[in-house]
Amino acid sequence: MNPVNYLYLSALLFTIGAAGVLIRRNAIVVFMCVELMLNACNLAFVTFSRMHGNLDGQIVAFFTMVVAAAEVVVGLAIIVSVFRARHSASVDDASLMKL
Amino acid sequence: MSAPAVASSVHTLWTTAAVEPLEKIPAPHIEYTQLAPVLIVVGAAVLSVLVEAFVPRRGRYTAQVFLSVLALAAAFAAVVGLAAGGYGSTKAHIAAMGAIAVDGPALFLQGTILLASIVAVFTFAERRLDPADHGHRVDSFAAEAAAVPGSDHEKAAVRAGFTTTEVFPFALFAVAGMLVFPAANDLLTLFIALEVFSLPLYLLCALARRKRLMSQEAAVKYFLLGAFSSAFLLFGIALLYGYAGSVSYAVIADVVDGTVASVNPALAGTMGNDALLLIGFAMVLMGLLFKVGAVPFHMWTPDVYQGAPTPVTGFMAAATKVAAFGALLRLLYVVLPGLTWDWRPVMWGVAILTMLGGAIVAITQTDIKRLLAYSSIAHAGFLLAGVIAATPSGISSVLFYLGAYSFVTIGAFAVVTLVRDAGGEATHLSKWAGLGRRSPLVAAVFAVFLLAFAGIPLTSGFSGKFAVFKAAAEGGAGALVVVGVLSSAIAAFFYIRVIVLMFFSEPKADGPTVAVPSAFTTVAITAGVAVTLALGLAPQYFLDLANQASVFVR
Amino acid sequence: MFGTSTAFPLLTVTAAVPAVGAILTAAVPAARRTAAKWLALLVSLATLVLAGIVFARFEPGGERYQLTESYAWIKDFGVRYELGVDGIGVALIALTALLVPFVILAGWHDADPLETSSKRWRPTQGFFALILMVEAMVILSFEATDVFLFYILFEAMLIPMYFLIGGFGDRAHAGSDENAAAQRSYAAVKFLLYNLVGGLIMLAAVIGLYVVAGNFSLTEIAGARANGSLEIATSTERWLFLGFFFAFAVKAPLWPLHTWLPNAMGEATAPVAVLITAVVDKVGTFAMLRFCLGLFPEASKWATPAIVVLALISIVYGALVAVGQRDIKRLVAYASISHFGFIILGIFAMTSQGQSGATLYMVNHGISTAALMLVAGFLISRRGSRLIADYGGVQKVAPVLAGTFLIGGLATLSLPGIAPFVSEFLVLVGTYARYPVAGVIATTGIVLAALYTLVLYQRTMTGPVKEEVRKLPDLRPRELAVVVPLIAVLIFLGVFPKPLTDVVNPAVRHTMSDVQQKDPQPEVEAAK
Amino acid sequence: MENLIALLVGAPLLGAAVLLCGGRRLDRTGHWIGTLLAAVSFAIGLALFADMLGKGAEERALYQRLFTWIPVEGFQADIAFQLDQLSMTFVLLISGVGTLIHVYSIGYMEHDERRRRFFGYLNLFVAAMLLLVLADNYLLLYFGWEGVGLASYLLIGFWQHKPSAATAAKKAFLVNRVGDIGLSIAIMIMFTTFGTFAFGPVLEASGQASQGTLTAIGLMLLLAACGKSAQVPLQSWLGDAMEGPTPVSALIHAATMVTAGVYLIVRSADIFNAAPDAQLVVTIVGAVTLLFGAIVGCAKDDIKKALAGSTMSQIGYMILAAGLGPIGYVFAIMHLVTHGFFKAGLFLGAGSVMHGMNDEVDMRKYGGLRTYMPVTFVTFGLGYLAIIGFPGLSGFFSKDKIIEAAFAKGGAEGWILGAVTLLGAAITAYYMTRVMLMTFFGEKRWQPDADGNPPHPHESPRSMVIPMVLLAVGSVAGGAVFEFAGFVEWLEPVTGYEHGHPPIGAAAVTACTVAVMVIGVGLAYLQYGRRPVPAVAPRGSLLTRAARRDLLQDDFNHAVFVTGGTHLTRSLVYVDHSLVDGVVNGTAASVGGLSGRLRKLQNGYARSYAVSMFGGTAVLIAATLLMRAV
Repeated sequence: MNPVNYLYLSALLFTIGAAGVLIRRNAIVVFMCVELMLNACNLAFVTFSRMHGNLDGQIVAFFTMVVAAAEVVVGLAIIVSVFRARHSASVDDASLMKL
Repeated sequence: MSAPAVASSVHTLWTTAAVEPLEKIPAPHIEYTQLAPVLIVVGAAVLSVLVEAFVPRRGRYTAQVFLSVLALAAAFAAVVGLAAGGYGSTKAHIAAMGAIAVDGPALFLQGTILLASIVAVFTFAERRLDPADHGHRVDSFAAEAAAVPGSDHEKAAVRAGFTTTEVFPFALFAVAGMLVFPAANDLLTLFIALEVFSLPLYLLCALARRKRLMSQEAAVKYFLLGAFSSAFLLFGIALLYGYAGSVSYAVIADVVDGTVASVNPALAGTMGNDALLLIGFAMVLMGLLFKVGAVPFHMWTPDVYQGAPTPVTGFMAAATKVAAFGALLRLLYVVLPGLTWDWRPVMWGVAILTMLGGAIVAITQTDIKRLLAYSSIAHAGFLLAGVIAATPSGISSVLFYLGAYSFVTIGAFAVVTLVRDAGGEATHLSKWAGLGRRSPLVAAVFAVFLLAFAGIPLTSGFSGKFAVFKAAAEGGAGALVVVGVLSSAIAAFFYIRVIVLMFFSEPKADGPTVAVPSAFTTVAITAGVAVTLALGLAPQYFLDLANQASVFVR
Repeated sequence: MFGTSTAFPLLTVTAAVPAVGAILTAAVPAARRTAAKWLALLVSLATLVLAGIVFARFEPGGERYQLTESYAWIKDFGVRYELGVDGIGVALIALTALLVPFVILAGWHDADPLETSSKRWRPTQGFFALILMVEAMVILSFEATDVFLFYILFEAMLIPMYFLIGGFGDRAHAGSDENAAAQRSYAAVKFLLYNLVGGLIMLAAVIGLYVVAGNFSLTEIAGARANGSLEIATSTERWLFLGFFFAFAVKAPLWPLHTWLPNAMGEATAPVAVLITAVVDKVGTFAMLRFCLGLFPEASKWATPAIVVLALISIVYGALVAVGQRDIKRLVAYASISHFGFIILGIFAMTSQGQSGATLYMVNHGISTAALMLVAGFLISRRGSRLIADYGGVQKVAPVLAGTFLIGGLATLSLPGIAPFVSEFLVLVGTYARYPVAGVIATTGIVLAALYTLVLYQRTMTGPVKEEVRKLPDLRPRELAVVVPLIAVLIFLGVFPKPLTDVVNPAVRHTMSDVQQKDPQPEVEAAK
Repeated sequence: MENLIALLVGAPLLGAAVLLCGGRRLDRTGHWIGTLLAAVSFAIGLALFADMLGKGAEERALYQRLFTWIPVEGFQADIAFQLDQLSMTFVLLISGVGTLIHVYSIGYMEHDERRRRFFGYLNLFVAAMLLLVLADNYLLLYFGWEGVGLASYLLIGFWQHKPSAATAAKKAFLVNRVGDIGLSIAIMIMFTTFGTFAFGPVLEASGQASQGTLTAIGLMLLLAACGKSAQVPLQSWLGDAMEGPTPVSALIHAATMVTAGVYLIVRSADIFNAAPDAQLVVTIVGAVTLLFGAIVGCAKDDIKKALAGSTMSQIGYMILAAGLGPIGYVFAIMHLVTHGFFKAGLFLGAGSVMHGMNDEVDMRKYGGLRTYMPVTFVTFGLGYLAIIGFPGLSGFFSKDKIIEAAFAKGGAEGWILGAVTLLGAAITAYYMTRVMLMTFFGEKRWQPDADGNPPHPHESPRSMVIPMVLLAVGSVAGGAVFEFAGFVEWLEPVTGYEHGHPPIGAAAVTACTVAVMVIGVGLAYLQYGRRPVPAVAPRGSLLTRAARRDLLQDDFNHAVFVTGGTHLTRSLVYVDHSLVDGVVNGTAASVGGLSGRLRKLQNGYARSYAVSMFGGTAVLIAATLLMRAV
């Protein structure tokens, strides 16, 4: 099967993730969408890695997972603290600062 | 490309692997001495985590401050040592198996970052501004970040005199990431460094002692948008990797130039597929421009700058910009010199938008921190003008500008921390009315910083601005210079407004008081003023440094 | 390239003395206000002495630039710390050093703190320190032969001026204090922004100059252009010229870039107003003469017609608007605009008489406006109003004040026997020689000048004595000490301007050769 | 000897300086100092005169060069004096009459607390006037020219508390300034044409210059003359100038300053000789003015204004004569001098009358004064006879010569000018007789002044009487002396002279002159001698009413210049504020508005920020691809 298709898939996933970031209100969901984007990247890396026949891409993918994990830690920490303070995880509620 | 070709090629890969035993992976060879600055800071960061874990609460603050300052100083010493050892010029080379470049720009920027961070850490460590709370000296950070604002839990924490000394390890990790960022010599390192300094910053933003809701909001925004942008960056990296078959700057550069040694015919399809290259480049660029705070990727800046604890804001504004611009320079000058004619026009647009946008929107700001945020955007625009020059003088001018700018910024934000009323820092401009009458010295110092921002001669701001504009003009970007000049004219207006407010309007009865800072902040501000004037009056020495440091290794 | 290089850096010292004096004055503790005043006065007098030495050391016959100093400064920008004076510079330095002591003396009480203001606020020290700082920068800018150095001073002097205007407004203000403060800071901001914009546009041109020339040394660039080793494309030269000229035209100020001046002079205290129009603005016209003509002779000639027209508009327009003013200080401001029109006209007439006249005009206008404005200031501080309508019959109660005011006015309308006549007539003759029509139009200015001056005098000084005026005291000794010397100088220079023309003539000769212009020869060679 | 010239100017200048800077301590002695120094100047003048007479006609001129005034590349102006016969004539007139009027003022200004300053101004005037006539180049002449203007301004406005006086002073200065434009432009043209503006070179070289240039110079000089000598169209200031103290009117606005214009033209004889067109204009201006002034003089009831009108018209004669060229120059000057005597005398007389009549100036409130102030009556009467040209008195000689010359001009021009001058003579006789009759004859029409105390006419103090007497002597004898002592030969070397032959013989002209004079007197007698003079002026004919309003000149000026100017300045002020300034403020405001609108984008919603980032990236990508595509 032509590996290029995987690229299309990853692009699709990335776009879905981006769209999610743009339209969803719930911070958690937004954050998940970001994770989706990262994983789309991973898919692309792995695919390219296979196409190029070298392992760099796969290594990057591993690193990305680690980073993603780290982001989860930090991100959830922040979002949760906000949630506890405001009893809402809506991104739009967090708009004290504007203009 | 045709699928079968790949299949076959990959097939050969596998079969050959099956036949002969895999040769051993060579042990990575790390030049520890040349990475010393980074290693010291990382080590210190790890140490300070341990400090958090094992040192009793009483001792932590002292230990952390001591440790961080020591580590940063040591790292700076290491940088100086390396520079003295010629690693900035003759011995410049790629260390850590192509991951990290040790060359002039890297060392210069690392030096700048380290100095800025030391000053910033001083502002972190300031504990005299707020009145003691239940007998405990307090700094600008939340007693316990986890506690819900206004909850009993928080009150208890305050009563117990807790302080978030974690800020120091955060800062150290962030610094470590920033040190690597401009030195990163492959896209992976670039990405990792980015995350390493971003994540701690997200957290630092959330740690304000006062106005915690805003602080947390800032953190959320910064985090989500940051993550969003880094996703773009990463996808861009993926595309570039797909284009060049490697994440190493050198290789990509070769492929872009078309001077790559030997292309596996099977890969010829993706290699040199410009769509991948250009899209990937654009997305990576976006990731960096986001950190730089360039229009239209700037919108996080004002909110985050306003919400974050002021010392953190200063730290971000200074160090992050330096690191990000360093990375941007390296990307554009090392990886994509062959692409100059593609990226220059785009950058032109961004630069113009950034200069004008920052200046214009700043006019109507009413909060001093937001004002400075927009001013930092405008300055990003000026810096971009220097970047666009695409000449060695362009590099050196940007380096010089970054050095000058970071000190002014930290100083300015340090002054902001001094002006306080019952609700903590009085950041609304109306509160600053007549400050010059109340405490002429502070007002005068802040005026100096503002004039530097405005680029009035005899301040570092002017030297830097002149340097970048000169470079731009030499690089054939005269139009940019004119736009830059116009936007500085606009920008001048709101800096002036603040000065008018401070000196020419009568002080209000309920106006803020100016806290008398401890040695820490005093040192920070003094350093700011000193550098501002020094670089304004006699910039030659630093210009020389920047010139010597203006050659990238590849 | 460089003339008599002096072992002793006289020029630097001349500028450094007021600068250091400024810092010392600022450092005087809040309580010792009077000490600060005396310190400032002494420093300014010392500067005057130094300026006198410069004047004496300058040899009219000698090199173009004398007492030169040259040190490396910012190699990277091709910038050197390069000083040197020609006759024009010497004359203007003398003017500056001469006026500042009187400005300080006249402003003796202008900056005394109000009872309400806080103890740590030290306006008096600040006021005099700023004045000295301005003096230092102005003097240095007259000495700078390095474009970049000049530019830096040109811009930097805005800051102290800005604080002088905005920080120490005219206490005698129509309307409430808030209103006054608002108008004052409006004036200050307007002043700063106008000049800053001008300066920034000039910055672009300065950078452009560097790109084409590679350094900033006036002498080197001019020399290189003269001997053809530096070619600048015509269009480029014109753009650069415009960049420079715009900044100077804002500073000068030339119609239609003049509107900041009335606000600034109206809101500032009289001494500061004098500082603006008599000293700081001269930097603009001086720079036209030295940099526009010196660096871009061709472009200057190309632009001359337009500039002459603008200058004429300034002359007539300024005078007419002055006639319509209701505020004494604004009237003087518009009068100054008219006079600056004459100066610029003289510069761009490109005849020896015109340029000598313009240079003398800078000096004379400085002194005469100082005389008029300071007396007006004394008057205003007495009555507490700037409105002409609030006065009348002053000459009855304060004859000396009225008399000096009249002399100042007569100087402004350039009556023969008083200095400005000499310069104005030279400008007119010089202009007529090259552009007869312009000369004739400009001549109408002398009637208009008489009009606004005499109307002002009649409405304030003559007629039945107004009730509020009845109590006004006549000039006090301190005030006489300000006015009398100025008037003496005016009359001396009006009858015997030779000391000035001697230093100016050679400089003019050089400028004329810069722009490769010859004076038009008379039709008939008179039997001498 | 020539080193004394500077002292001529120096003495009164010193006086002015001392008196004006001296302060109150000189209030006692001030007037004596002033008078003394004026006298000194006169004495030196006499000394130099004697010396001059001792020399041959050609080497009489003296020169003294003090120092270079304005040394500039190609432009040399000296402070240098030239004393030739022409200047000498003026020197004697100015310092002589000047001194007399100083003396007169001692008495006249006795009760004015600012008398010291008055004498200071008088000295200043004398100095400036002497500088004017002694200058050896046009620029220095301009110096004096403006100097006398200043003195005149200060003296007209001497009673500054009177708004009318202040206004009159301002008006005088401004109108003169308009004239000065002419002088300065003339100098500019000279400089560009000859490269110098010293009398000698310019006048010598004037032949070589082009006709047009010379005409231009001539007309510009004429403009200057009109301003200073109150000739049409710049005459409007002279009437108002009567606001000044009477001695001022006598000295400045009758005897000396107003004749400076005539001096200027005669001094520039060579230029005018070479520019006939300019000369023609000069004669026309003269003719018009002499009628204009005369008509105005007929209608005025204010004695000083009537005399002012007469002054205007007499100077018209001089200008006309000067316009006639070599046949007229000498007589212009001659009439100038005689006029200096009798007009000064008349003014002093008027002053004396006012002095006795509580400063009443309306002749309709005089009458029958001859018995109360006999000396004034006699001196005034002699002046009167002189001015109307009564045979044998000074005015007769000078005016008759001018009329002859006018006819001698020849052609239609000659006839017209001659007729005009004759007509002028008739009118002169008419209005002067009118003045005489209304003042000294007829029944008393006195009225109490504002404070209600009736006038007690009395003879003036000796200090005032003596000058009047001396001037009367001058106005009686002056003409004859000049006629027979050879004034023509005296001036001829400077101004040149050729005898003019009127088409109808000189005798006939003289006869006509006398005839018209008699007619004029007769008419006046019929109107004012035979029937009583109404105490309030009758409405009078249209012409009369116009003449009372100075033939509507002021109404014209007001309508055109004052009103127009006011509107102009007002609109310019508006333009300056709204347009010139408005543009800038508008730009600033629009930037602010833009800022306000852009600010709205920063709406605080993280997602919209993300949108901008996303969009930005999209654009970035598109742009990059596009760059490659093109």
